[in-house]
Formats: sequence, C-alpha cells, structure tokens
Amino acid sequence: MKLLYFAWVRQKAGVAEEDVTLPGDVRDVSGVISWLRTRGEGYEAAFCDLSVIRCAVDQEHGGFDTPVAGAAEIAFFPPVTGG
Amino acid sequence: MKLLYFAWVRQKAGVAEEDVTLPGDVRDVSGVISWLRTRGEGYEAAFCDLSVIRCAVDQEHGGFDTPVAGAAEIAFFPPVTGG
Amino acid sequence: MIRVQTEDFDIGAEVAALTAGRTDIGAIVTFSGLVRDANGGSVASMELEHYPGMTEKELARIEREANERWPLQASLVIHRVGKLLPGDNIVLVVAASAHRQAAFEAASFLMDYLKTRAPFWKREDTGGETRWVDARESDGVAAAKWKV
Amino acid sequence: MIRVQTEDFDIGAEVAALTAGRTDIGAIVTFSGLVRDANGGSVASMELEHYPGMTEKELARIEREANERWPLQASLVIHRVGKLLPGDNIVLVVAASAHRQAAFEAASFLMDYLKTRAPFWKREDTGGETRWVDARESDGVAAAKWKV
Repeated sequence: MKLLYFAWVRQKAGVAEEDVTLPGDVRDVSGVISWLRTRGEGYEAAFCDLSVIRCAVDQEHGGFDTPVAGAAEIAFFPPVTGG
Repeated sequence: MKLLYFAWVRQKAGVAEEDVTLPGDVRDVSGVISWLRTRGEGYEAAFCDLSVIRCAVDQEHGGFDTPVAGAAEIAFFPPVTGG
Repeated sequence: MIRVQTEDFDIGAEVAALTAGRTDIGAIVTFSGLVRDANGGSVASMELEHYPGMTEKELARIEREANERWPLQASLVIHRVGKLLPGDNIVLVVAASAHRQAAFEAASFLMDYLKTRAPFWKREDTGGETRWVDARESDGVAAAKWKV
Repeated sequence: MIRVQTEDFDIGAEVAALTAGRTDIGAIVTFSGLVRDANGGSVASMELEHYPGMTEKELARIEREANERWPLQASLVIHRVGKLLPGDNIVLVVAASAHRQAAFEAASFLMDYLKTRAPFWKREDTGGETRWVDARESDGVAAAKWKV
C-alpha cells in the first residue's frame, strides 16, 4: 500500500511517499495513524494534532473511520488552502 | 427647456429632442405629459400607457410627481434594458 | 472607472491594466454580457441606444455606491453602444478586492443596478423587422434585494 | 474543462476560446485569484503544492457538480502550481450561461468548493522563513451554504 504525505505533514514526517505493509489488525484510517505514530518521532510530530489532519483513501476525501482494506493509496495532509 | 425622447418613445413621438416653453400651469412631470398629449397623435401614442414610461429631470431619474420648475432638461423613455 | 464606447473590449487587457504593479488585490470578478441569439438565427443584429450625459452620471453613481458598500481595490464598468452582432460583447464589469466575497457581491451588485438604472435601450433587428427589447421583471427583483 | 499548470493564463484568451463561434451565451463570470502581499513586502514568494491525480479528480467533480446545478454553456477551472510571486495569478474560474444569475452563482460555487475540497496547499516564503498558510474557517462556512 502506498502512503503519501503533503505540505507540513510531509515535512514533519520527513517523507513524501512510501510503500508499506500494514499490520493485519489495521482496519481504518485511524488505525493507520496509530501505527504510523509508533514508527518514529517524525510521524509522531506530524500526527500529534489530529484536528488539523485530513486524509484521502484512493484519492477520495475520507475520515478517520474510512476503511482501508483493499486501498491502494492513502494520503495525509493539512486542510487544503488552494484557490 | 429641452425635452428628450429615447427608444420607442422617441419613435412614437417622432422627435428625439426639442426646445419648448411649457405653459405656466405645468408644475411636474405629470403636467408635462398632459401638455405633450395635446400636441399631436405621435405624443398621444407615445404616452398612452404611462406604466411603461420612465423619466429623468436634469439627468436624474424622476417620477411623475417630480417638480419641473427650473429644470433645463426632461427626458422620457421606456424602462431601461442595458447590460 | 467607467467607459461608454462603440469599440469592443478585451477582458484580459482590462484586468491586466487594473492590476498592473499591484500586490494588494487577491480576488477579481468580471462579468461580461454578450448579444445572445436565443432561438438561433432569429437575431441578425442589435442596436444599443443610450442617453449621453445621463449614462455616464448613472454609471459613475453605481460604481461609487459599490465602492461605498464593499472594500474594492479597483472597479470598472464598460458599456458598448451602437450596432452589435450575436456573440459580441455588450458590457463588462470588473470588481477587485482583497477577498473573493466582496468581489463577487460587488460585481453582482454593479450588474443588477446597471440593468435597472443605466439609461440604455436594446433594439433587436430580426432581419427586416425591429423590436425594442422589453425590460425583465426579474431585473427589478434582482436590484431590489440590495435595498439601495 | 480543468487544467493544473505552472504557466500563467490570460483571462481574455480563455474566455474567447470558450465563447468562439457561439451565440447562445449571454453571461460570463470569471473569478481570478492572485498572490496577495497583505502587509506590503512581507511575502517574497509562494509555493503551491498539490496532490497530482486527486487534484484533477476533485476539480472535475466540482465542475460536474456545478454543471448539474446550473444550466451552464461552458465552464473552466485553471489552477497554477509551483512558485508564484506577489501579483501573480493563482486560479481562474469561468462560468458561462444564458443568464447572469446562473453564471454568478456557479462561479461562486466553483470557488467555494475548490477552496475546501481541491488538494492544494500554499506555502509563503517571507524571505528566509517559510510558513504554510492556514485554512480559513470562513471558507468552510462559504462552502457549507451550498449544501452539497
């Protein structure tokens, strides 16, 4: 599964994109985040305030409870600021 | 005093612009119209339906009760259709 | 800025002129109105008549009112007169502000007021016969919502 | 039509391309957003990051939604990415319709949704230090009023 990070989430995590194999007990976006936070200080810093974390599962806006089974791509980013 | 006519009011009246001396008892736009209607068929046709007549006194939108004493220019026209 | 002219206008060039050298403008809304041939082939041309003198006064008043209601960095109203063909530009309104809501509202206000206050009249030539365009009741309703 | 590009755009040329040869369009509203240097000299440049793939999908969805809600003859969304300077264009939205209210509403809707749904992020470079722009609560409020 591909994980993507954008804007300051990317900067704090210290990675733009990575291929990972999630632990078998990860069911939703929330589970992905909990797992990521065990992987190092960068991820912990990136995901320390979940009120400013948004996500997309297979390029569709999702929520923390969006299931991730079968997903090819999950992205994490701050609230969007285009336009 | 100058009288101006625009769009179909001009076409029906048969005149675009004219200099007139109003009778002494004409006080407002309504009085001007009543006087004009005595001046010929063209004016009568132009002013037969007052619901579609608009006017301006000295280039400011006015109503039938707008006073005309001292005015230099009175214009008659249909509801505007620009834009 | 207001202009009444027979010549066409270019939206990009007008916007570029308004914003040249400025970095305080965040949002620009333009409205352009075109001669529409609603039924396809029924309008051969259109004649735009106006009241020289009063037109400029009314447009200036409408623009001033918009600038009093919204914090605009720049505004522009151009209205063409004379003979126009289907697809031709008739009117251009531009409102520039720091933020988008002010620009959208001001441009919409400028058009609603121009439609009901500025002394222009349209005559359609349908090929042989001419017809003065009737005022639309919906334009009066649109203008009334701004409660000037 | 949607485009994500590093190059600048010209409003006049884009509108001319949308309307070329057509006589059924009566009203065109454009919105353009520019890099604003709110405090004068505090923003040296801006970097626009986006999520390639998802960006195009979201813009296409937003445009489709606008076309379902309003009778549009044409619509266009262009968003720039990469490094931009104060005064530079960021985004262009165009909505063309027979009548002005549909064009105004659709352009406003397109912007409100783009602001809250399209995956773009702005980073300001204030000369030495960089700062990710915070999302504005008012943008969420603006989008919510359309009740998608």
